[in-house]
Amino acid sequence: MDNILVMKNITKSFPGVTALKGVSFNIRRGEVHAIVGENGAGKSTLMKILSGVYQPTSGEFFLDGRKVSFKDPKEAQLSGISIIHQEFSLIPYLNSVENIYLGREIRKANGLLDKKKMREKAEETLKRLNADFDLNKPIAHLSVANQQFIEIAKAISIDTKVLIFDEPTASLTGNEINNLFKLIETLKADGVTIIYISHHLDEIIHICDRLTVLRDGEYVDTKDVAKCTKQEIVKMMVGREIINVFPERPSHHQFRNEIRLQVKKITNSNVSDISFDLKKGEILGVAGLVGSGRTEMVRALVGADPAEEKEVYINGEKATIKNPTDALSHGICLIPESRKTQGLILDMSIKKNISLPILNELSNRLKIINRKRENNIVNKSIKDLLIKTPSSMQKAKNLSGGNQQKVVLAKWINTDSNILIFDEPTRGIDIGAKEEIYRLMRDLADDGISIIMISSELPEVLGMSDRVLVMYKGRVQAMLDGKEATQEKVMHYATGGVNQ
Amino acid sequence: MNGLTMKRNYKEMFKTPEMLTLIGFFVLCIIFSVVSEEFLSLTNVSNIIRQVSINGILAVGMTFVILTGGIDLSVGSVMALTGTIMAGMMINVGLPPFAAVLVGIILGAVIGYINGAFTAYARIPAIIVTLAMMEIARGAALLYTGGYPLSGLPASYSFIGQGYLFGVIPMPAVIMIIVFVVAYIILNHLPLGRYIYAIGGNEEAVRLSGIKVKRIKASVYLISGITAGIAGAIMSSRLSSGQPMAGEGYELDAIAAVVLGGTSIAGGRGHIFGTLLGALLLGVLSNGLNLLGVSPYVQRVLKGAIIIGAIYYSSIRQKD
Amino acid sequence: MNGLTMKRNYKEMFKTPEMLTLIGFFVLCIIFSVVSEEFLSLTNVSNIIRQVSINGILAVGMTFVILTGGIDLSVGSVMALTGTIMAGMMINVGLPPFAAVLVGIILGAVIGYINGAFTAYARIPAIIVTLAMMEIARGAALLYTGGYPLSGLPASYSFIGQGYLFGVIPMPAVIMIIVFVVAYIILNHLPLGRYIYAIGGNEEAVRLSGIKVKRIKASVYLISGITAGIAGAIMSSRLSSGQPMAGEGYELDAIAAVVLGGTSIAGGRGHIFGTLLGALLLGVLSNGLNLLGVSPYVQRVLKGAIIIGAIYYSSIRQKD
Amino acid sequence: SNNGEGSEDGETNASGKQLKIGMSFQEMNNPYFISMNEAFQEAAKSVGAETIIADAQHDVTKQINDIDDMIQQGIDILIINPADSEGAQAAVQAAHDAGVIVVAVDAQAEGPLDSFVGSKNYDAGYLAGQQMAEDLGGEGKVAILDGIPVVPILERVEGFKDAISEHPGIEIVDIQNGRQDRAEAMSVTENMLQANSDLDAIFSVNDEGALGSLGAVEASGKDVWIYSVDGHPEAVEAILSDGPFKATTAQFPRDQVRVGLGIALAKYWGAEIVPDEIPIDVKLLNKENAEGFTW
Ligand SMILES: Nc1ncnc2c1ncn2[C@@H]1O[C@H](COP(=O)(O)OP(=O)(O)OP(=O)(O)O)[C@@H](O)[C@H]1O
Ligand SMILES: Nc1ncnc2c1ncn2[C@@H]1O[C@H](COP(=O)(O)OP(=O)(O)OP(=O)(O)O)[C@@H](O)[C@H]1O
Ligand SMILES: [Mg+2]
Ligand SMILES: [Mg+2]
Repeated sequence: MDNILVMKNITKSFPGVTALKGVSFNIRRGEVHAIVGENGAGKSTLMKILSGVYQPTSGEFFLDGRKVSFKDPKEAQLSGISIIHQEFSLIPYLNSVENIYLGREIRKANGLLDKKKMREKAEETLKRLNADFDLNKPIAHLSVANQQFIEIAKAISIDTKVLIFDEPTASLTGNEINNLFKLIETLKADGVTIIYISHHLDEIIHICDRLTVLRDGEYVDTKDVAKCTKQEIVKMMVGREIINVFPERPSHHQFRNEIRLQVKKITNSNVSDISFDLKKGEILGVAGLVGSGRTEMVRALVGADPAEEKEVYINGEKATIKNPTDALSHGICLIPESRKTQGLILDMSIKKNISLPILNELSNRLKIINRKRENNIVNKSIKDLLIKTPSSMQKAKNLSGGNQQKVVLAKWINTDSNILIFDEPTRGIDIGAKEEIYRLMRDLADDGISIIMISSELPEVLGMSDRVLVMYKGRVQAMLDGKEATQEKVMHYATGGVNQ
Repeated sequence: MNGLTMKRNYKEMFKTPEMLTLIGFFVLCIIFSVVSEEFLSLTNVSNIIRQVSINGILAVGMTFVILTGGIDLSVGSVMALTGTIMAGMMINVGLPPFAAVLVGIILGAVIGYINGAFTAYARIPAIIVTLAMMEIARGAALLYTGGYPLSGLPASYSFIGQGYLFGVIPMPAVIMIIVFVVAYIILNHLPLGRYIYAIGGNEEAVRLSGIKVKRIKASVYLISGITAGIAGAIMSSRLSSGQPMAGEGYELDAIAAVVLGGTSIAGGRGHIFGTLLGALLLGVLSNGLNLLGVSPYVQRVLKGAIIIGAIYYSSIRQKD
Repeated sequence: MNGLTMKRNYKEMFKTPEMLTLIGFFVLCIIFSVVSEEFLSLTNVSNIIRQVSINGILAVGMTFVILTGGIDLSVGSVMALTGTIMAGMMINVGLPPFAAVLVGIILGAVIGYINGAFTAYARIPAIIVTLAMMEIARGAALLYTGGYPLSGLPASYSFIGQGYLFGVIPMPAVIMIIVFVVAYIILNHLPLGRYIYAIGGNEEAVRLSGIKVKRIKASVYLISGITAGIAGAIMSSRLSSGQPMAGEGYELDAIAAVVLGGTSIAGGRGHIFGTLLGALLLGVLSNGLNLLGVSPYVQRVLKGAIIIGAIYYSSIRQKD
Repeated sequence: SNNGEGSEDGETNASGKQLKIGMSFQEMNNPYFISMNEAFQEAAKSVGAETIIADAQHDVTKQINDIDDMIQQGIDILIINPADSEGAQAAVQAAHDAGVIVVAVDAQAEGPLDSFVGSKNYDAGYLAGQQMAEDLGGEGKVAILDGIPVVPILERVEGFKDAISEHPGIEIVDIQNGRQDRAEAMSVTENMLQANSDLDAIFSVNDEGALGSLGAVEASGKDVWIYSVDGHPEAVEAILSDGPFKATTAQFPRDQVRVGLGIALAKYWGAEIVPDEIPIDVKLLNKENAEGFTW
């Protein structure tokens, strides 16, 4: 077989953690190769080594039969390996063109930047991706999906032999994912080898030729995708069978008719005239395409962003919510979509992150924090949510993405709120952990907590929701009953369709 | 395994910036006590602590501000203004020292709160707000006194700045230690302290946690105003007068103490006792160089070089 | 749709911080020209530009540094040191003015590079490195001159600081404009400029793009050292002497100009012509207050209040 | 303290406008310069002139800028108290070129000055040194608390050293810089007392520094005597209180301005010949004669 990449005994240690332990396997020329594994299995770390971000502690790898070692990402790029990182690496205040050509600027003969040429070439590249947006805007003002396109454009605008995608679909929905798949097909046809990391096994089955499983930093196996079922893959990853990720919905709803939250006419620059209600013990799924304003709606609801108009009633009583503090005092809390920029204080320990919103409750009359109670609550959360960490004193930034997400969940669940709003709660989370999070949400609902769950994963919305609210262009397009909702129906409304 | 972790923690403790400042501090002390016989005498040690106290107290407020990712350039001027107002309250208004000091500290708090309000609520960069306040407070002190130092303070007032507790511990040092202990409790045992660290780490995450970020951001400047007021009391008592031009450049010394003490200038990380160490290190440095009779010009060069050297050395150690 | 975008851009342009400083600048100019008849006279305008030039030039280097998220507190001292060295080269060594200025600017570049190396390679916070360098350079200037100003410069040398181009445009202003144009080209038309903005936006991402971040970070301090050297030349020529104590506090004026000009103190955003505006605004402010005969103490208060006011006003406008 | 109100019948210049006099101070944060300003305002008022003042805050560049702005306002006379002799040259030149009469007070300035009025600073140091030597009985260890290196200060130190050199029994054991600042001087003196346990006396280049030293000496409980230059009200008070502060050589800031302004006016009225330099006497103040002295 013609192997483009050969890895031999790659080991990588960080202070206190060995992320990779003697990993060896091969990538064939021209294939789409998936890497799967639980959160913290070492996928991203391995990719960072291949792309020159990290150097391995020991071990070696060969590109086209030649032993290589990259001291920085540029060297890797020049040798033909590019990566689209799991965490975006864009410059917020530069525009799209400037980001795409960062470090590879095209110059005129006189040495000055050739802005026109770069712009034209960037437009060309983005056309290949079927992406269309204002190239002059600083990318901080673009939606997450569009930022993702810039990342991809950046990588494919270089001639590359191996292109690594580290969870590219985590912030994409429907159409955009299809565009991405088409792009991957084209790249493959052009002879580019692709390494693809994702927690979405359907995607992997759809586009990958082979897959490699990592578990706890160790190599488990490499298989032809065609020759294995989803069940088998899950078992290799998690080490156990997962039959049904979504917990049973209760057949009869014990709190059916108690309305807990009524929202009327939320309007601001991103959303208009949003009204709905939420029952006690209900899980309300919110579906919609990227940019449909789901995040904006809930941010306006909890007062994280201003609203021009808004009426909120809790248990029938009018509530004034001007900021997240008010929301919390009314028992509403928003678990934000971006764990790094909105959820965590990366330099703080897991413990201090989890206890942050409840410090007042953990303090005595003199306002002194009761350390013992704090430890108890935190340790319980770590245990309940199976957060994988050497200790509660570990800094949040040293956790894998999935475990960071669990810390974020723990942080807000402990506030004892009646209304929990989850914005993309399982983004980037492995299937085992997802199952736990779904279980947790269902248990909370069964205890009478009301839940709003925004998700870009339709199966998740369909599998969990009692009702589904579909948004389109900042408005409520439809409210569907959970049992009647189907993939087709939701997509119909999400793309602007009206009553069938 | 547990023993190993212990050992590792123990080893890592020696790599924290505070610990390195501590080592630097002891190294300096050893050098100075070898080359100068007076250095370790009781009177000199109490000398050093007294000299350090004003900068130490200002640096406490500065630590709060820097932990949130801010900066307060107005502390020197605010100290001068509060000091002259205190003197004025005693001399012209006839308030008793205690009341006059209170008025001055309240004034410091108000000015600090104004800094904080513009920074937190109006979102103007702290460096600009406090730079402007530095000019305003200095101008106000000069206007209030007409440029003259205000002298003729009651004799009893000199106790704060010149007196001794139990006959040996200089009062400024006592006050400084109280300020540090209070700061320690706030930062390490109260929710407020956690919030301050957290805001320096990720403000948006704290806001979404339902915490009133702006109020806390404003409060750190208020705290810095209070410490400037306390320093103003000590200063006016030490100089037996309200000096409108006192404290020029003190903001930079306070920042140096905080950063030498290992607090990240970007906020979110640091320790209040690191700041104490930083202030002591700076104090020992200038005392020692004075004792050795080093020329003032050479002192400036050495002081700068030693600060860079100390931090450079500590940064190398941390990387190992 | 396109028309709409255009319109929005046009409206948004008026909300950029630079634009607001521009408005503030014109408002001040109008007020001063109404209340003082001398204000808009040709000689006074050339006066203002000359007065602004040293701060403007320092602020150019400071803009580079701040765009990367750094800070350079040493510019005032470095200006004094390079100015005294230039004077020394002419007086004691007998170098011709051109060569002496070159020596001084190279010295500025070297000092700047040292700042940059400690900041970028040794990862010591810029505020500490440059604070220490501020002391070192000041001490070195005092040592070199023995504390006395160095006088006896060749008459031809006065052209740089006191001469006029075409008999009307003050030379310092000409030099300042050249410096701004060069800075504009670097920042907007060379990759280096891109990288400087990018580093201020997301340093890690720039590193991942394979750009030598450390080298670029070091280079901005080098640039700031060069501008300090240029300012040193103008200063020594204006003062007909090398003044070891010149430039105290100038770092803060330079920072004020940069931030008033709309550059984010956190880096990544800003424009060099905003800095020019910021410097002009500060210059007009102090010239106008002088012309109005405002008392020096009140001037300090007003200056601070107007700076805060201007930025506050601009921040409100931006929020609309 | 800005535009002094000129009376109707006040002094007017050739074009019939009211006489304008500018005074640029090196600093205005100390009673010495404030009393100078008071004398200046009174004197200018008595001739019905408009006044403009500026505070250079020790920065010569700012002083040049301030003076440029005064020239814009059309001053006829400039009284300059230079922050630095050399550095002020451009300002003196610019004023001169604009036809302004320029007189320096308190410290010399380079350039085409019409006159200079200043204290006999060498004498000030010398007199203080003499008194110290006398009080010590010609024997002891003494220290100098130096200041900002400008000519008047350097002259005081020189005068002091010359006086001491006439007494071989007295040894100068330490020279430190208190930057003429009270707080700085206090810390420096504390260290000085520490380093020299057998110190007998300190000479400070100005009273502001001496008052800082006084605090340190009193706190240490040591018997160290202080000598200085200036005649600051607090120094006078300290000398009379019979503490460690023994003597200071007083300057006469008001008279310097009065004489300086007088010369400038003479020039303005057409005098061709005026003295280039007018030294103003200084006077030693000790316990016997300090009573009642004020600037
Ligand atoms: N810079 C670092 N310092 C310390 N530990 C690290 C660092 N980066 C990664 N780790 C640890 O290495 C392990 C592997 O992390 P990695 O990011 O490769 O996981 P992953 O398989 O990509 O997980 P996910 O699916 O959550 O993205 C984790 O335990 C993580 O905590
Ligand atoms: N920082 C920003 N500046 C300007 N517009 C923004 C910004 N963030 C989002 N928007 C706009 O707000 C709208 C909704 O944004 P967003 O993409 O977050 O919606 P969403 O439905 O929550 O999608 P997702 O959560 O999947 O990203 C879009 O039109 C988007 O362009
Ligand atoms: Mg990963
Ligand atoms: Mg969203």
